[in-house]
Amino acid sequence: GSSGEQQLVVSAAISLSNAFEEIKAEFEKNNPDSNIIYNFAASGVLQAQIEQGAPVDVFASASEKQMDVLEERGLLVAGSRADFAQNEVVLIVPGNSVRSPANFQELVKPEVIRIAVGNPEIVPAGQYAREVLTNLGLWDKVQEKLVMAENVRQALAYVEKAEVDSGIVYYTDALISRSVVIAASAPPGSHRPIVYPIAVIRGSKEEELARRFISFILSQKGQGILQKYGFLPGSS
Amino acid sequence: MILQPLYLSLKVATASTLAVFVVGLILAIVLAKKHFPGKNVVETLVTLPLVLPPTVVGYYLLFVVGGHGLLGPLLAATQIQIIFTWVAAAIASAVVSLPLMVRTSKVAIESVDPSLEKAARTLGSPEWRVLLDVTLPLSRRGILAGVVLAFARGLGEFGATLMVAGNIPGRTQTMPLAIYSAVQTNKMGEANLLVLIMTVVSFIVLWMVNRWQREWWFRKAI
Amino acid sequence: MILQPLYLSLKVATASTLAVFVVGLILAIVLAKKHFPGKNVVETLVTLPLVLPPTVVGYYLLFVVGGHGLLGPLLAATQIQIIFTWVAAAIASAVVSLPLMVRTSKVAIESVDPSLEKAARTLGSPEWRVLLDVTLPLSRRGILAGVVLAFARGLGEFGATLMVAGNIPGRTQTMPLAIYSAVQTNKMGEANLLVLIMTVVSFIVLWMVNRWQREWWFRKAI
Amino acid sequence: MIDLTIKKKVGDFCLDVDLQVENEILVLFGPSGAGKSTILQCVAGLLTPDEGLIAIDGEKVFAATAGRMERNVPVHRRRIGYVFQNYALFPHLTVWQNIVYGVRRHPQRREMVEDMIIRMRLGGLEKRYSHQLSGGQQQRVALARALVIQPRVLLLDEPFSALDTMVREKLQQDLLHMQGQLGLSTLYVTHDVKDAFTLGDRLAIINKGKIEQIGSKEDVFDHPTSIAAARFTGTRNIFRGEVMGRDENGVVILWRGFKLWSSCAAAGTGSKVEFCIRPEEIMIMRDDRPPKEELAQNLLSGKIVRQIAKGPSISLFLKIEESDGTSGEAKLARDYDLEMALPRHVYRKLDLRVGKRVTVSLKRSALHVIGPLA
Amino acid sequence: MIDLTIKKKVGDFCLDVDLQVENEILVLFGPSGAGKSTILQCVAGLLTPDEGLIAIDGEKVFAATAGRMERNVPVHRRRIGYVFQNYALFPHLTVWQNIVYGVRRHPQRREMVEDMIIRMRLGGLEKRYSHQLSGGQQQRVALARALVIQPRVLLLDEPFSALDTMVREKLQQDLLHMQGQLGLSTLYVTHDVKDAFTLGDRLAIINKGKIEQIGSKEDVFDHPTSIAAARFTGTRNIFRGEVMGRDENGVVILWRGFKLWSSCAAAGTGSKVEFCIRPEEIMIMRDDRPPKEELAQNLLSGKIVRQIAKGPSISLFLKIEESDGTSGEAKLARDYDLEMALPRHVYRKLDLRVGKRVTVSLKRSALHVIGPLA
Ligand SMILES: Nc1ncnc2c1ncn2[C@@H]1O[C@H](COP(=O)(O)OP(=O)(O)OP(=O)(O)O)[C@@H](O)[C@H]1O
Ligand SMILES: Nc1ncnc2c1ncn2[C@@H]1O[C@H](COP(=O)(O)OP(=O)(O)OP(=O)(O)O)[C@@H](O)[C@H]1O
Ligand SMILES: [Mg+2]
Ligand SMILES: [Mg+2]
Repeated sequence: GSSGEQQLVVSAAISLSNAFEEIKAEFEKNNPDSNIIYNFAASGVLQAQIEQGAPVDVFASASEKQMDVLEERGLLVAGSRADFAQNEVVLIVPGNSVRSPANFQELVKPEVIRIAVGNPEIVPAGQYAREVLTNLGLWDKVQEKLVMAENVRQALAYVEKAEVDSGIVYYTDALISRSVVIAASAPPGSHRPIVYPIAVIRGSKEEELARRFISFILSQKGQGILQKYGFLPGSS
Repeated sequence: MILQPLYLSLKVATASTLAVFVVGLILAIVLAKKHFPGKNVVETLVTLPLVLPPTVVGYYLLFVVGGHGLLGPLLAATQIQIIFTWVAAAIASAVVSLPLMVRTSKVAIESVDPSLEKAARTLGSPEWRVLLDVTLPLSRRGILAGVVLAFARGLGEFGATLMVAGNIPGRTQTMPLAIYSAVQTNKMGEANLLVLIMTVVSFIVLWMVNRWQREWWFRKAI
Repeated sequence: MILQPLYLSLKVATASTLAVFVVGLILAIVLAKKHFPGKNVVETLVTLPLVLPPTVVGYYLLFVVGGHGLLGPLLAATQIQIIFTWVAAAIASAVVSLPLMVRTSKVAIESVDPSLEKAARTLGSPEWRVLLDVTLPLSRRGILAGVVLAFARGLGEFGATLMVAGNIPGRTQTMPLAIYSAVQTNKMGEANLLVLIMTVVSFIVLWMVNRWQREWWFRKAI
Repeated sequence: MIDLTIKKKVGDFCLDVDLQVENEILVLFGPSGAGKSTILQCVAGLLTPDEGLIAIDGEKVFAATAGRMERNVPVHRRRIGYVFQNYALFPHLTVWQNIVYGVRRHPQRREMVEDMIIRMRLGGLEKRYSHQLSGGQQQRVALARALVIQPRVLLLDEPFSALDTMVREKLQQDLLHMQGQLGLSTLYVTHDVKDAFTLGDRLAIINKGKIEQIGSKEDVFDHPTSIAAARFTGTRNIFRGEVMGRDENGVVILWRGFKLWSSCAAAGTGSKVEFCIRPEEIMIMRDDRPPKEELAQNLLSGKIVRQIAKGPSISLFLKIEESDGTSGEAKLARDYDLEMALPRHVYRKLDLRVGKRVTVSLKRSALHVIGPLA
Repeated sequence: MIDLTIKKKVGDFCLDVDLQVENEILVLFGPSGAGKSTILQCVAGLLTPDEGLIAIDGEKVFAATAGRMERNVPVHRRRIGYVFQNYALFPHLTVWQNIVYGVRRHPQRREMVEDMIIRMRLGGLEKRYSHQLSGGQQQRVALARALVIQPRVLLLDEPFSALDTMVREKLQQDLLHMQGQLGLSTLYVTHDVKDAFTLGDRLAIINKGKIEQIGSKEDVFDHPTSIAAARFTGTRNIFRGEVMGRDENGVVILWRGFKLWSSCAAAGTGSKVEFCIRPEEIMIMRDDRPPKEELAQNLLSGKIVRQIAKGPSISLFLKIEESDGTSGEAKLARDYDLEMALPRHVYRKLDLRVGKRVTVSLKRSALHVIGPLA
């Protein structure tokens, strides 16, 4: 960018990247002097970077956990945190599958051999999958069948390639792949709301622009774009 | 909790190193000794897994060893499942550490004084004997370096492994995965402990190799 | 769009390789020629980045070069920012490819016929000249192999890079990161294209090195 | 038996030889870089000739015509014993392991190796590695390693060059004995005239990749057929003169005003010839005694200008006086005309020294006209 | 000048020598494995002696007593020219680059290298790599590389072993010339008696890590002070007898019933002594002529049992008849008693052959009693 430009470094969960690219285009149209620079990675990685003093202005996380840690450590600009999107957990099956489970309960059936989920230790989607299965009383029964993916994309890949019989991923992830079929959504109340928080990072030199960026995302226009990619509105 | 991934890691690395040793050495020998059209291409292809990010290598491996991949029908027919087993982890490790073995051994083999190989031939040894008796023993430093690198790489392999082996606790969760998990979940205490264990284990292995190399195998010979 | 990460990758790999060449060679020389207590420890520590998953290495690197890390105060004082720059990517690449350079070169240096070094000494060369004139030229195959491996590894480096350099398109998004991003966002067409480009570029580079090695540098000398 | 007709180009060096070796020792003699080692390597199969034929004991091991290879038996099936000029010992094996290498499957290997170790005087060194051996010890290991396999052909490239006379002579006797017993065809490269004579049955002078002369050792030494052959065999005195006439026993040559008789009858009157005489065949005439009849011819007088002691013999360099009384020709670059070699006791008895004037006889029977044998 | 007093243990081999080399060529002579190369390496600094002192031109380059190192000048500052037994040419450099290596900063390097290339007859090979050279060519490059640096000390480890006589003699003359001009202290290892004699000023016989004898070459050859020295210098005939008496010129020794006169006056009557005579000093007596006065003593009769032609000379092996008429002693393992060497022309003239009975004289002046010089 040229010298007069205001640069904004936005660390965002990689699952947001498609939507955020479009938001960037819109935002920069409205703010001609600004230049959004994205850093897409897993939320945990982004958190670690911010903790170690990476020059980040805005952090958009795929899970509250990482944001909570940063908030505790006082790395957020107080009052800047907001929830900007929500997501759903869905059960997916390979596109050409015949014996696939039609709902969560059918996961216990013997013909379902493998279920791909995010690693609950690392991947937020995995934590929600665990919540859903626990709530439905299936967690212990399907333990043996679980394949812990290291990110949602990997779980998706297993289902796409039919290496597993089903997978539990975010609704938005299921949307981006044409070779998987959504079999069922998680029953309402079977997991905590899946909330995407965003906040300005302390020490940002562009705090004002950062706030403006967050406002834009929370605005109708921003929300519209997010919804196009399958996200639910931030505050229900 | 900690012993399980460690054991698995050592198992995977050992199996992978054995495979790499055999395949890599054969490749190195062929590349060092034979001249054939497209040799350069083969050499470059062998090095490729080093250039691609392991996750990508893993992604492509899925196409090969997956139940619905290239080898799918064969695997189905033989009732062998590779994906999501430690064998897959070993294969992934092997693929990414192969270039280390091949390149290092090739140089060592090429550096053997040809007049010694000639001498062995005049003493009645056919090519394969010359190889076993002279070329390989005299390249043993380089080959050993290749093996060490391959073993270390196998021990640390993570990206490709994850892809084809899955992360099935107690079954395919190797040390690197455990460390990664710990780091990701910000359990730095646990991560540090695991890294320490990994360091100590690698240290012991490498130290033994070094010692063995210095004291026994290379004791007197140049 | 595609040229940018490629250019960046080449830049990072080149810078990292240069650094690794210098540091690795010095380390290799010291390890091959000097005997000191704790040599074994140094050797193992150097190999460690190979054993640990790159992400973990990256994590530890964050502690060093991050704004709040070990070097934080120094970096702040000098107004230098490393994290989220291509320099961080180069450092990450260098750290993970150092073991390849060190191990490979060390073996090559150790394999040089000592009587040639003696001859150089009798011809008036002090140790450093012997090194430059005899030892290194005669280990050039091994050193080159180390450089090739380091370059390839640098080109493919992903985990540690992501950690310390971030994944910032146009700034720190190298090819492996671009591939990662494309795969993550399910742009498989783009991912395949990027892998293809990466393959072709690596292929060209490796092929040129091979050719150069065979046709020019090693043309006549053993 | 080795039968060899080959052509081989290495860089700008061309080898073109045709040799037959019966069950004998054929010595390859010639200047450095003449192609001796190249010949051995071709026989062994370590170098592939461009064209030609190599047969060992009647078995064709190599054949190629005009670039088309018809047969090329690999090295390891040629059953040759090769002692390399640079030894090529296996550095990762001990002396014992080096020697046993070629016979490690042989049931009697233990005895065979022990026998070799005793022959080669390597006792006590069995467990040493080659870098722990002296040059001569290495050479003996190389010899042992090649001999123990009981080859059908021996290729020896200066196998005794690093050995002292005592060990060398003992090993040579052993070698002669072994060769005689097994009737091995042997190609033996050496630079030492004594070695060549002691061991060789026949001698081939190699020069610039070609065979300059081949024949029995006495023939080659006494009757070189070319200047190069004469030079390489140590015939120091090579001159050019004109045949003036002949009698039933030979010819008389005019050289610098002197008439010199030679027993060779090869050349015709009036022709320019090269002739030569070995330094040890030049006899000093004693003033106090009349010349014996066989030495009465070919007398020259000259002054000793230089002398070099060479152990048991002494080399004297003579400047002769021209028949017209003047001394020497200006055009000659070297400061002497004749080189002669005397046993030390003769030198002492005659009280010779630099500056002294002596009369010498170029013994007629030893004055050899260079050229194809008649 | 080299001043050397060192002890060095390598494996179970012990070197313990004390040598002074003036501005001369000192030849190290001795059997394979005696420690000759080890001495050179110590002088060069490539091996560190366990204790002792080495001074070059008065400068102390090494000193250590009882394990404490006082001084050890590194190799590259000792300014020595070392020709290695195995050449040790740099394989990655051409002939030119090998030779220029030691003088690459010298302003006249071009001329110096060109000069060396001409001297060593390496013209046309400048751009070759060492594996493209023959053995002798490699050796000459090694020589050139060591000589071109104009060292203050020369260490030559069999530098001519792979060269033919012609080139060898030319290079030896060059070396002598250079050495004479620069007054270089030179240690020269060779196994060749002729080379030793041609080049050496003094001679040191090394055996089992010790100096067996050191002195002028004539002294060492003619008056060996130990059996080993006698043996290594080629004094083939070594016997044991008892001193019976003496006159003003020497002693008379009783040996197997014969009375043999020697000019050495070293030993006392009644003592057992070893004595020796070189093969070329044994003279054949002619039946047709009365023995000359200096040969009239020490006459023995015997039969030729074996003969070996060695080029210009012929070795004859004699079994002598005992004074009481019986032939030989049963206890002797070898089948002959005397070895003698004759020039070929004498051999031919006397019509000798195996089986013939001859009378020989062990020349009194050449019959040497072994032991410290009187
Ligand atoms: N690779 C090569 N390229 C060019 N010329 C070569 C090559 N190898 C050998 N030669 C030349 O071939 C010739 C014959 O070499 P060869 O080793 O047979 O000589 P040689 O008779 O054994 O000499 P020496 O007595 O010195 O060992 C030499 O002049 C050498 O320079
Ligand atoms: N590393 C070693 N370990 C044990 N013994 C050794 C070692 N190096 C050399 N020797 C022994 O030291 C002795 C002297 O070796 P050196 O090379 O000096 O002999 P040399 O007189 O040069 O013999 P040559 O004429 O055969 O070259 C030899 O008997 C050799 O076996
Ligand atoms: Mg040769
Ligand atoms: Mg030696």
